[in-house]
Amino acid sequence: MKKIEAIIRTFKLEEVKDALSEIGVQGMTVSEVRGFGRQKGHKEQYRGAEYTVDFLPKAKMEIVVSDEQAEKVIETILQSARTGQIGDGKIFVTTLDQMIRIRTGEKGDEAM
Amino acid sequence: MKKIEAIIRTFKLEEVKDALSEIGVQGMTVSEVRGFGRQKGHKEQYRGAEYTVDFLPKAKMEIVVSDEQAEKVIETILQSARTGQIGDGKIFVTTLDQMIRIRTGEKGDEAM
Amino acid sequence: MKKIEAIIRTFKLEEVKDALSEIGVQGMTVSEVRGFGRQKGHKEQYRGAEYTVDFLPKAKMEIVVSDEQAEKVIETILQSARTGQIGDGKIFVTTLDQMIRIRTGEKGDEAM
Amino acid sequence: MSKSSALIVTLFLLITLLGFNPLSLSAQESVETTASSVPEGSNELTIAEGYSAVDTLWVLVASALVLVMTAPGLALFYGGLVRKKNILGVMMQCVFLMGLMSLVWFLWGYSLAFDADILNGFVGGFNKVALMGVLPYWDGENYAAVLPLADGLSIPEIVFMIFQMMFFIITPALICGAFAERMKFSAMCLFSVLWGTFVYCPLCHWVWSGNGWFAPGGPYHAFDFAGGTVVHISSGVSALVCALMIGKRLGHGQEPMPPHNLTYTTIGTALLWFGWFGFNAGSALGMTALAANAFVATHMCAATGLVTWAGLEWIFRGKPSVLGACSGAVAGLVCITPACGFVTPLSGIWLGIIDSCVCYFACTTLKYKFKYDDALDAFGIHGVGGAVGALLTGVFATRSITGATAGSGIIDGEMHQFFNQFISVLAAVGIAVVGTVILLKIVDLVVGLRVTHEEELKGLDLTQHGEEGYIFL
Amino acid sequence: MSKSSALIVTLFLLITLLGFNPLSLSAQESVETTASSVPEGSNELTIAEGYSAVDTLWVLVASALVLVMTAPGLALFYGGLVRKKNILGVMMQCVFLMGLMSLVWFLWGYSLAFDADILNGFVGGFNKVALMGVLPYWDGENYAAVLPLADGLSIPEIVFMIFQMMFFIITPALICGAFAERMKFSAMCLFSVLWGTFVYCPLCHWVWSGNGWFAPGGPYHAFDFAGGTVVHISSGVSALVCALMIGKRLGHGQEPMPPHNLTYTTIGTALLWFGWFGFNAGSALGMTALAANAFVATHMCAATGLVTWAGLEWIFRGKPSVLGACSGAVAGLVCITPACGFVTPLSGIWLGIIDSCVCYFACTTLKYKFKYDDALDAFGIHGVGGAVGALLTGVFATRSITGATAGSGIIDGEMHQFFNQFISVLAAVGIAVVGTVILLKIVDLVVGLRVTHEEELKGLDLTQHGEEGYIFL
Amino acid sequence: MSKSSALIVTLFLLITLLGFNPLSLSAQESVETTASSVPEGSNELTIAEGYSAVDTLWVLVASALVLVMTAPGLALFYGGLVRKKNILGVMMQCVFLMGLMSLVWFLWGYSLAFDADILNGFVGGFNKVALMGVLPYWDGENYAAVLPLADGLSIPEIVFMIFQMMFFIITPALICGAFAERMKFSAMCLFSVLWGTFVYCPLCHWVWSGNGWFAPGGPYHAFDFAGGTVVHISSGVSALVCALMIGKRLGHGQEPMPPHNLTYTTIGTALLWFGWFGFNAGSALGMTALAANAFVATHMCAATGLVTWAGLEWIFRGKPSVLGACSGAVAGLVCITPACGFVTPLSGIWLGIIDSCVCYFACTTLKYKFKYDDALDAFGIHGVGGAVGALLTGVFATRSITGATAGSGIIDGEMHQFFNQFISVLAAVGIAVVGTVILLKIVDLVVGLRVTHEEELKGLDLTQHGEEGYIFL
Ligand SMILES: Nc1ncnc2c1ncn2[C@@H]1O[C@H](COP(=O)(O)OP(=O)(O)O)[C@@H](O)[C@H]1O
Ligand SMILES: Nc1ncnc2c1ncn2[C@@H]1O[C@H](COP(=O)(O)OP(=O)(O)O)[C@@H](O)[C@H]1O
Ligand SMILES: Nc1ncnc2c1ncn2[C@@H]1O[C@H](COP(=O)(O)OP(=O)(O)O)[C@@H](O)[C@H]1O
Repeated sequence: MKKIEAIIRTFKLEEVKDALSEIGVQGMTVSEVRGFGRQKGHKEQYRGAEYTVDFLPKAKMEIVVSDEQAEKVIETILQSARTGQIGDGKIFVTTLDQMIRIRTGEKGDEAM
Repeated sequence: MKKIEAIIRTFKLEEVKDALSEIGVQGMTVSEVRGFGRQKGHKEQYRGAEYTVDFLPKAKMEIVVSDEQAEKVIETILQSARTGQIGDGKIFVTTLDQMIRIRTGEKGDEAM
Repeated sequence: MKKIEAIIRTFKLEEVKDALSEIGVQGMTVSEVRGFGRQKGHKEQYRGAEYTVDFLPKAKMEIVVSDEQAEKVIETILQSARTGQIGDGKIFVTTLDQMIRIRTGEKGDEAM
Repeated sequence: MSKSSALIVTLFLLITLLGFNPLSLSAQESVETTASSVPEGSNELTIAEGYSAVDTLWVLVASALVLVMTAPGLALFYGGLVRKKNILGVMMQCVFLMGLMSLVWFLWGYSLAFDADILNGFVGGFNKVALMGVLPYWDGENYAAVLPLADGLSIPEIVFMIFQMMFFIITPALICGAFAERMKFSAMCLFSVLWGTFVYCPLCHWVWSGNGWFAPGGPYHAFDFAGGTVVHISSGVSALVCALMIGKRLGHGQEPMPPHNLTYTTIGTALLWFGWFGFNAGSALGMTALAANAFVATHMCAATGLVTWAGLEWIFRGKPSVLGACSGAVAGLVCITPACGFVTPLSGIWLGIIDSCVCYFACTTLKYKFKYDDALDAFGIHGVGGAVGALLTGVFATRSITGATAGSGIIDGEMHQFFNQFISVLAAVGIAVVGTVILLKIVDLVVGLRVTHEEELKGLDLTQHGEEGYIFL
Repeated sequence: MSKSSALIVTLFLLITLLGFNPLSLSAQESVETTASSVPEGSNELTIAEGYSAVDTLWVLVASALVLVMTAPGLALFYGGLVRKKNILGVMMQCVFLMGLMSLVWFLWGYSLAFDADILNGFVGGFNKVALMGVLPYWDGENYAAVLPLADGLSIPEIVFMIFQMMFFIITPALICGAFAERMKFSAMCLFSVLWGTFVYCPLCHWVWSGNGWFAPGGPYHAFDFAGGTVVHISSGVSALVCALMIGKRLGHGQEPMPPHNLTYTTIGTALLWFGWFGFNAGSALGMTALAANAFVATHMCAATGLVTWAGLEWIFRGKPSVLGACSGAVAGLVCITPACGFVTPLSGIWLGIIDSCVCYFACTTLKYKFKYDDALDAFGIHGVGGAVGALLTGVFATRSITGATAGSGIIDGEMHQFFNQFISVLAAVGIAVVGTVILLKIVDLVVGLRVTHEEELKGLDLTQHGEEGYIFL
Repeated sequence: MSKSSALIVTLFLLITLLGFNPLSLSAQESVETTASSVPEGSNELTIAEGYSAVDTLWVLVASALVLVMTAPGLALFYGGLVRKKNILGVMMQCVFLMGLMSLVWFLWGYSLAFDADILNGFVGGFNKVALMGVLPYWDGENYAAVLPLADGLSIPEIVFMIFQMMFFIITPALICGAFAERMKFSAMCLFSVLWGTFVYCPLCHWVWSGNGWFAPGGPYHAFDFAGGTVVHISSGVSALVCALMIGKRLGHGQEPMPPHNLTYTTIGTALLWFGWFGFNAGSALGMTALAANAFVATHMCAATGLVTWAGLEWIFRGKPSVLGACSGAVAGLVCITPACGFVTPLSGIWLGIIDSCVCYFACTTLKYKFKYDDALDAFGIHGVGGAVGALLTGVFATRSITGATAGSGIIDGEMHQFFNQFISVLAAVGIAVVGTVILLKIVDLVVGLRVTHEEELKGLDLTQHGEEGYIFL
């Protein structure tokens, strides 16, 4: 099993989710994060105080899939989350030791 | 060391935390996430616009434990987080390379 | 590649970010979490109801770096995030299978 | 939910049937006056002599202020104190009651409260149902549209009616603090309508109708300037009964249930304070010297209540809290409510100190001793504060305000007023307890009082209203 | 943005040049009076006989209340309904219009609306530009400072002017609900100034100036007590035109766009309600019996609208929602606006029921059928509600309020008033549609209507104003 | 914290001892009148002739409005500007001062400000301590309860007193903007009491008491209609002193400290605006033509200030911001405060433009040049705006408002008024600087000014009050 973490633009969330749903991904977990990267942030001004906001709002998706599915899921994210401009985000892949469905106690691919 | 990530129902958080405390878990980190899964979300209506909210609020716990403790921790979570209904959540387990306590610089199991 | 997760005090965030920037870290992702640990929380009172708030606000940083950089990054975090008092937080290190830059599809260290 | 649907349909039918005669909408004497030669008449809405524009203006402004107390005032005050998942549930209770209770008052509540005695003065009659005789009408004889003046007052009766309506709205809204986070919305609606009808209206009749039992003309003339008994004791005591009968929130006493947004509670407090000027000084029903005194006394008691409560926390718990300050201010406002037309502002300061101490004790010690879950301290502040206020009115009422013969309190050397105050408190407690117990039983039978276990966990926002309060992701 | 800068500079120049003659700031007859021997004159700002302090007080209080409607009222009501990233965009629209429209009204709007006819009565003239003749002046002959009284009223003209100014502020702010989350801020500003000038002022002149086409002295005397046509139909219909011409929000119909903060919407509703007392009862322009009736009718219609909408949801969708209750209350308030000075509070209840049903249908069915993106239902509530209200005024207006000869509605057996109401609705719709289409075209040419694709995705807060609404991390 | 406890205890004792004589609560002549045969007397609270209900109504409404300025107005305005961890800290300052300053004013502040001169007119005397002679009393001779009228006014003195009390509350609350996010709560309390006593009361006495140095009867009659010097210069300049003496916030200039909730700031601005109508027009102390003029001038200056500030941002920084619009509106309101009873609304527009430019410069350039941490720009807006307003009053004051002999400004060709204005500004700056420096030293010695390093990092909410503002998880 692989855990795929994708940091994406917040407004791409729905699109990516739908794309993943279409290829059969049945579960994912999303959280609100702030990203710092090449995309050098925007300027905010508050009564003359100008801040460069380095941390930009991003959405983080965590999707656990079987090893076989992983490639396809990554491909799908790459396509649906891309705008081509700096700040599109990253995908991180890790190997999972185990996954368990709390409701049933099922383990591994069955728990997905 | 294992990192145990559990996506659980928000209102189970206190219960799970207490159960873990009891078996001696001394630290954990929690965040607010939104989950998409089999539990097909609820309907919200705003002036005739009906949305199926796919992303449901969940709590994500991250607990790092020694390899030996892992099984017990998972067991405890399974028991205390379960309601038996769709949407109870998942547990993911990964192997950690290293854990360090910032305050002291202690590493590994000592840092726990 | 290593993924370094650091749970730190929220008010240390800017400092740690600046310190990491200085040693050349170009990207990171931050989220708001709540931590439970040795630092036994503070007391809040609401009309006579006294709660010990076990979950304290912490910031979680996720930084993916190449294997070589990892040590230095950890060192930097340890220094810049430390106050010496209980509750400074933890660093977790995991090995990443893969990292991809969504914008370009670049993989591995190039994606950083 | 089909039960609930049925309920609402019934309610609607009831409302519709009871009060509405579409014909009565037309000018009542229109038959005669559509004759070809329209006689010269006044071309505007006229009103009898004795009408005072400035008094009317004050009472209308005061009415608007009292509405502000329910929402946004109470909606924010209570809303901030619950957990995030129930914020809309609480706000909806306040807002929906603004609609529902207005209709009830218009259709029968006002009549029951202020029409002439029936049942030996237990309650008012039905002559003013659907505001008959209160609304503007066409006087065919004088060819003029006429707005009736309130009996013995300088303001139109319609204005007196709407001022009192605002009290009728906020009183059941106050009770919501006790059963917050767990009562069914349908049950809340039904209960409020019944409670308004069978508890509030009689009590209001006793205290404020011309010769009610506790009115100037009655046997036990009690001083209740703006509703210490009618509004606060009644709601506070009923709140306690609700808390006991509905039971504790799931997890109460085991998991923390801190206020999710104290900034709302703070803003709500400030708006309650603002609105309370209308509540108390408006109860003079005119811009008199008495109104001015009530205004100042109200402010001083709130101020002192605030400082006292925060001060007690500072001494006994090491830190003054925002919630403490807010609670103290509201407690002070509650306490001065019956008193503000009978005591000086200086006494207002004493009331604030005494009441804040008592309510502080009720909310921080009593509640935990007796282990009831009065979620937002509706009893601890309104019930206790109202009673303290009613009794202290019997202590601090003074000839300096009430004038020569109107009676005064212990500080002026008289005891009998205190006695009357005591009786009126007992009566208010009595009807509140008995009425609430019976009505809750009925509501429980008809729609059930409490949401399911699962609904309570998910929160009222989603389960009762299908909405979320904040969507920040 | 240089285009925008240019725009703002131009606007400033325009404003400055048009109205400002610094000399006119000095006391006009100052030359004579600086003579060495200052004659004995009044030492305060005087006012002609006929001045009523209580009427003036009421209209000033009402003006403040109407300002509250725009912000915080509408700012919260609308602000809560958009997505988090556009909250400041919406609030800025409301707040900035408080400044901008005030200046326009002061400089030329009031004159165009209330000066004597030009263009055959299409609009008012230029004699009151920069409030000439309205502001206080120095009367050298009588050695007195004088504040002019409004023609035929008991209040200073300056007070009438500022009350009307508040209407001029809120009307374009209401339109913002339609193009929320996607219009350029500069375009919004330019459009509002033009719309105020070329749509609002003429319409206001027709309905409310002495002998406008729909005024008591005009050919089709329509009843519009507080702005059913002038404020609500005009803004609501223009809103629909905006929604159609500017197009849908990106992702509309595909992704959910739930309100990000219904607690704000709820508070906003309560504050709108509060302010509406000033809007409607203030339109009596004095503390008369009519004002009292309008106050009560307004409250009853809001209350009924609220219960009805929530009731419809309860029946048809299983749950009453907070947003439904709020929508119903606002719909009721809109509907009673033209009617409140002509119908009884009992009719107000009927209006509330009928209007809530119609608006409910418009917002939950019509909109989805015709697939326009009236983001916050500015048309569904204000356009539809305003029209329903204007027409029902022709049904429920009664001699019991209007007095002997002022005409009344169908329930009193007369038909011609209904006809006049109908004509006035048509006229309002007409000028709103034609005016808005033309003005949007112009604005599109000058600054462009819509933010870029990318800006819309990032949100108006960051891209139009460089700020974030909430920074909670 | 034991130090703090001691403080609060002391405060309490002080308050209690100073003003409270329980006996004085009873009707003063009660001994005689409890005689068996109660003579026929008035049975209500009477008031001398000259009483005007409408003036009283206006001043009471205005008092309520001014209270709204402190909370929720300022509480939201300031609260939104700090970081999340200090939101309750700021709100508590506003709310607690509502209680604390009310007591101080009641007990000795009013007397010091408005009693007859002592110390050569430096401050008022002690004859009105605990409102002796101001509260309602029992007139044994005439067997009547009497409410005293204010000297030379048509309103009860108690009403004048409470209107002024609201100013006494908001002025120290304004200062809190400078030391936000770092001052100890106990220090803030102590400082406010002292500052109110030793800075505000004397200054108020100079400007507003019958023949104070800057009052009509005094040597340098300065025009300050509603508190340009007394409220804004005094608080703004003291704020600057506080900012300098307490030092910068940790991390100031290094890490971003953006406003955590600009929606609150926006709502707060709107409520400040609303309340300011009471502040300014209420200062006419009656519903006169002057009040009407003040109301309109206030609105126009706020509107212009808003547009100007946002316009400047648009030109110089590419985007108009919500915070800019809000800052401009408040700056305009500050500036018109002293002027609104002496200038026309047209001049109000000029004041708005000029002041917004100056304050914009002060907040965006000056502050960064001199590197003081006036956290929320209490000095930049209130200090600078107040001074600009006071001076411009000397320019734009006109005979068209003030009438024949009352003096006017440069535009009317007179110079001496401008000179008086200048002197009054100097005096206000003088007492504010000297007073604040001394009092801060004292407070520093007694309880210490600043929270610890660690507490500042954790935030005032948790460390000073043991609460959190938002619990959204
Ligand atoms: N080394 C990293 N570790 C963790 N997160 C990263 C890292 N680099 C980038 N990110 C995340 O990816 C987001 C996008 O990265 P950025 O460099 O701005 O653009 P791009 O990926 O298009 O080059 C960042 O906002 C941050 O959240
Ligand atoms: N493949 C997955 N990857 C990541 N998170 C998942 C995955 N599947 C489920 N989840 C998380 O687990 C939660 C519960 O899953 P769900 O399928 O609804 O119920 P159950 O686990 O009882 O079958 C989801 O809301 C989501 O947060
Ligand atoms: N076993 C653990 N698993 C996950 N997170 C942990 C664990 N132990 C501690 N943490 C996180 O680290 C934070 C600091 O830990 P704590 O024990 O309070 O202090 P310290 O690290 O100084 O000993 C906690 O608030 C929590 O977020």
